[in-house]
Amino acid sequence: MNTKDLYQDLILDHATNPKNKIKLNYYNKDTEGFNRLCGDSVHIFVHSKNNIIDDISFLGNGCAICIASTSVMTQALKGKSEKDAFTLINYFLDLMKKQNNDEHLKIDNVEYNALNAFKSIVNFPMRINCATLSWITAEATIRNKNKQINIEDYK
Amino acid sequence: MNTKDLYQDLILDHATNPKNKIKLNYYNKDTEGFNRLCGDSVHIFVHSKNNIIDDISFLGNGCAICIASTSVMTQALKGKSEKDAFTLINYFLDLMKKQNNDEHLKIDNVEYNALNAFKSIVNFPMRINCATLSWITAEATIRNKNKQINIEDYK
Amino acid sequence: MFENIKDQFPIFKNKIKGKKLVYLDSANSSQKPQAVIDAVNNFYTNEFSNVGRGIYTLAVNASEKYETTRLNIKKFIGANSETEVVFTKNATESLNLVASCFGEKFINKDDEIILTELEHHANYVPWHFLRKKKGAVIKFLPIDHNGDLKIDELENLITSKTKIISVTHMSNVTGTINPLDQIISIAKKHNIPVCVDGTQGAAHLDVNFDQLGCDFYAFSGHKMYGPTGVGMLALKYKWLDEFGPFLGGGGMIDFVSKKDIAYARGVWKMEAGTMPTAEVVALNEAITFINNLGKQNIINHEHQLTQIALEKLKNNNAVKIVAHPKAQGGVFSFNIDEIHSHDVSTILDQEGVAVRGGHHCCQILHDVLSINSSVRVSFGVYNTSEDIEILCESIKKCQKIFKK
Amino acid sequence: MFENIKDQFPIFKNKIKGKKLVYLDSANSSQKPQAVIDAVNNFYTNEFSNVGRGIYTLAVNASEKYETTRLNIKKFIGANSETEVVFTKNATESLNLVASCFGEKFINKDDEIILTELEHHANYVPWHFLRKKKGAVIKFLPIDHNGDLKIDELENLITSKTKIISVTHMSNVTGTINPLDQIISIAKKHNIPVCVDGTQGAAHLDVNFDQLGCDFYAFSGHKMYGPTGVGMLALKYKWLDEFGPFLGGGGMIDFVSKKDIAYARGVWKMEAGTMPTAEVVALNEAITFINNLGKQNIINHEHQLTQIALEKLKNNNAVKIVAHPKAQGGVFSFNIDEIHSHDVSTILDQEGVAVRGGHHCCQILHDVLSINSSVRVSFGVYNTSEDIEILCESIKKCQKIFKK
Ligand SMILES: Cc1ncc(COP(=O)(O)O)c(C=O)c1O
Ligand SMILES: Cc1ncc(COP(=O)(O)O)c(C=O)c1O
Repeated sequence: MNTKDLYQDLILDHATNPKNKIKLNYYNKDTEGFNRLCGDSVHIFVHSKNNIIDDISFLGNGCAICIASTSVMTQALKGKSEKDAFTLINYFLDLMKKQNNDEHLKIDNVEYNALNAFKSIVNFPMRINCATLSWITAEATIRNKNKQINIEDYK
Repeated sequence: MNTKDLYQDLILDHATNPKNKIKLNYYNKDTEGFNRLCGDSVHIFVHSKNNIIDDISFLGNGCAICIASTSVMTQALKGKSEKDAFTLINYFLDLMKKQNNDEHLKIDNVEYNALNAFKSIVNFPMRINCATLSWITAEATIRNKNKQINIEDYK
Repeated sequence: MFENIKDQFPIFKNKIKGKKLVYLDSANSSQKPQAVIDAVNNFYTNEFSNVGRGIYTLAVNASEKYETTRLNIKKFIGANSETEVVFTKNATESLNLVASCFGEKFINKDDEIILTELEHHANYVPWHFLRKKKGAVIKFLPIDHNGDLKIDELENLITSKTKIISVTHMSNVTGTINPLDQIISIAKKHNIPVCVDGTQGAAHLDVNFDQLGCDFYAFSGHKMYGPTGVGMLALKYKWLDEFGPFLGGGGMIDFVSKKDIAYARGVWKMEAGTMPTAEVVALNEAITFINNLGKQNIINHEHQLTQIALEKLKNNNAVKIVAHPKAQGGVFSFNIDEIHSHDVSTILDQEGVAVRGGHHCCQILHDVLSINSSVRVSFGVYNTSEDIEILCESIKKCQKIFKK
Repeated sequence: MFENIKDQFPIFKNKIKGKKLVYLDSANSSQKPQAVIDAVNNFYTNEFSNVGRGIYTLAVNASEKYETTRLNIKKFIGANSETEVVFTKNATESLNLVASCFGEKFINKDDEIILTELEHHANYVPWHFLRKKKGAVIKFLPIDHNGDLKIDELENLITSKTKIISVTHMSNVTGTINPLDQIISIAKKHNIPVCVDGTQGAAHLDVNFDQLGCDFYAFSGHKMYGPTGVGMLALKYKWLDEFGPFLGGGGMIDFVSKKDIAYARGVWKMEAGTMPTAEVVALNEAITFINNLGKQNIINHEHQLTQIALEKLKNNNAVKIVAHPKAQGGVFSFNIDEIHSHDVSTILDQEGVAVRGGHHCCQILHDVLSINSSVRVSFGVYNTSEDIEILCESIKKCQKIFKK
């Protein structure tokens, strides 16, 4: 396992130039997610209408893995139905548990590659939370569940 | 080092038939001594007049070493001047520290043998407090210092 | 039953005053099997790192091992998914944690705490603190002449002011195994949480936290063939939410600012500062050791030894066993007529026999039994019937010395 | 200076991801010399017993060794006859003990506690508890842009309500060595007791408790080449008389009855339950190890390494050292432009370099420095200038990866 497997170009690109890193002008759901161990924090903003994620964005502070994963996540979820979003979130979280399960997955190749760029994180157990923080937070946002999330509670 | 060195006949005699184990009818000083580790406790009563220890006795509960040592102590101190009593107490306490120092000691052979019967206790470090408890308590009694004594404070 | 098991405990290779070591003080602390010693050694030699925040390899591995022990401890005590295990420094700290955190929030003036006459000071002094600080009342469930709890009186002790019941699983003096099932079912009827001092239970009795249904179970690593310096508190998760923190420091916080602090949740809230890392890691081997022998085999082995010892000592009229409980684990205490427990202990030591004299941190029990002190015999997996023979012979030597 | 010293630390025989281990996290916990590992091993293998009440040979020897460590710790920190050393589980517990016992008796509503912006959470959270429970006020002595305390402002912070000052000997982030002399002499003028968090001081700085004249000095065994699971609190004896007990249990009592309890005096009052026996015994070897090297040699060695590292890193423009204190021990922290500390730590780990990213339990300090986190480098006796070279190279690799 080489560092370059973890810090792939795709991840570094998203980390240095994250997409959707801005606060939405209009949003109807938002949640703050926090990783106590690292100090990573993300604030997810969602505008959803008729169970479709119209728009999604984030603000946050964190390591490259965290920021890149959040950036990829916002790209992947934008425009999706909430149902499809949950499927995708589960897929990503399973990926982080080494449970590769791409049946029933309706995503294009670009998305597939983006998500799978994070696959080698499973070999860096202390960094998994960095990758999953925003996905777990996004799920809570869409479900309009919690205002604040501590990733350590999601083990 | 053999058990019989510790439990000499003289000690066992005093332990099973302690002398002066009674509460004095008339006393002007008394102190309770306690050994937290063992649960040994002695209550020393002294009647002293013109700096002479007229009478001395004890009540108490404890192991053979403790009771024997107290018994021997009351015999040795009875009738002595307070000054001579302190010398004897110091002699005994020194003996328990392996500091044999019998210069200037004015005691007869019987007393000398009685006190030195306890000498091998130095080889049983956890039992030294059993032997010294009543001597330390007696010193406090004669000096009219404390009402209660905890031997652990005398290290 | 456990043939050649002494070979697994290197201490038995040594002589005490030229004699074989007959270790009968396991209720105080058990000896350590080679596997546990090796685990400490290996961790320091090859893998040492602090756990927690580290992302480098050593730290990751250490954290993983630390959490593996937690998982295995949970399995060991039959915890379900709503149960957590907090690491402390010993059972005493675990009990202090419960008394302090519970008391802080739920005990007010005149509230009542029920203990028993069998309790170790570790399960009394922390509650006494609440008596002093909060004006709480402590009631003691009494024992009968056998040394068994008068369980029938429990209902009568309970009032609307009763806030918690704290009771030992097994007495460290009489070996009495308390009927936790009964106590907990009575307590549940009244919605009273139950804290169990499992210090003598964990390595010697059947423990099923989930089935028992108690709220807290406190125990120590060093009495279950593990290293010193580590204790545990199993508890229902909800208490971690209810409780404020116990000790404050690194690792138990979420956010810190000059004005305020947000505490971490779950077990983290209770594990402040650098934990006994090597100790927790090595404790895992102690659990494996016990699991490999099988708890039921251990129970049988120690029960048998106790029966043999009590039977043999019956032949010695001068030996008075302090209590004869109905259900008894591998512990009993006695006195020899006219010989103080400390003299017994000293003389037995000359024969290589390690027993303890005193009140064994159970002064109330000794008061109730109207004795000053006692000699305690407690068994571990490594004891044999030969040990008992040596004990009985040594007791006779002791009597001979005192008869001169 | 310490040639071949790595040979005394078996962990350095291992490879990390095929690379030599470059351990730069001693401020978190130090690696263990063979002598300490052997001492733990030997104690469990040949001598194990609980200390305290036992009269049998094993127990007597264990108690003696336990007390020998206490004596040697006293000598080690330059304690005089009016000083005592209490064993705890870690520095965090030591600080909690001070805050809790002092607070219980001497802190009332609106009373003031002075800390500094450099404090580790272990020297803040326990005082925060008093803020919550008692309504006390916490004031922070600020630092200047170098990371040095603004010592001139201390007088102004002190009021008639100031009850205690608690300050770290050395920052675990910036390496700032605080002018304890000055602080204590100012405090003394106002009759205010001073508690020193000596966790980073004990193994790395000159400590003379008597000369310093502070009231408390808290530290941890595992950061001074000793085992995990044991901490210490040195304190003036009078506080043991003044303070009520901290944890309750066996060993800290004089008399117990159903109605009341009399506590033991001296250090016993504070050592409840089974102590980390093997840990205390083995700690003695850690002291011997440090004494043999010589504290002044250690100070020089670590100072030199720090200077070399800071000098080298000056050549790398992307590396920003977070503070430049006037007096600095063997600790510093930095950030690399545009790279988060956790990414740095992960990448350095691939090179065998163990450093920690994060706020190092000093969130307030990081807020004051306006940084989110940092990478910390901390030295121990086993580090060499070669370690620094590998560090600097690894940092460059890290930058290369991020530049793609
Ligand atoms: C300055 C300082 N104080 C206190 C502590 C807490 O020490 P421990 O974790 O050993 O209790 C540490 C270590 O993390 C420290 O660096
Ligand atoms: C029944 C019981 N409870 C509590 C304790 C305290 O355990 P520790 O000393 O490990 O804290 C003991 C052991 O002494 C015990 O026997």
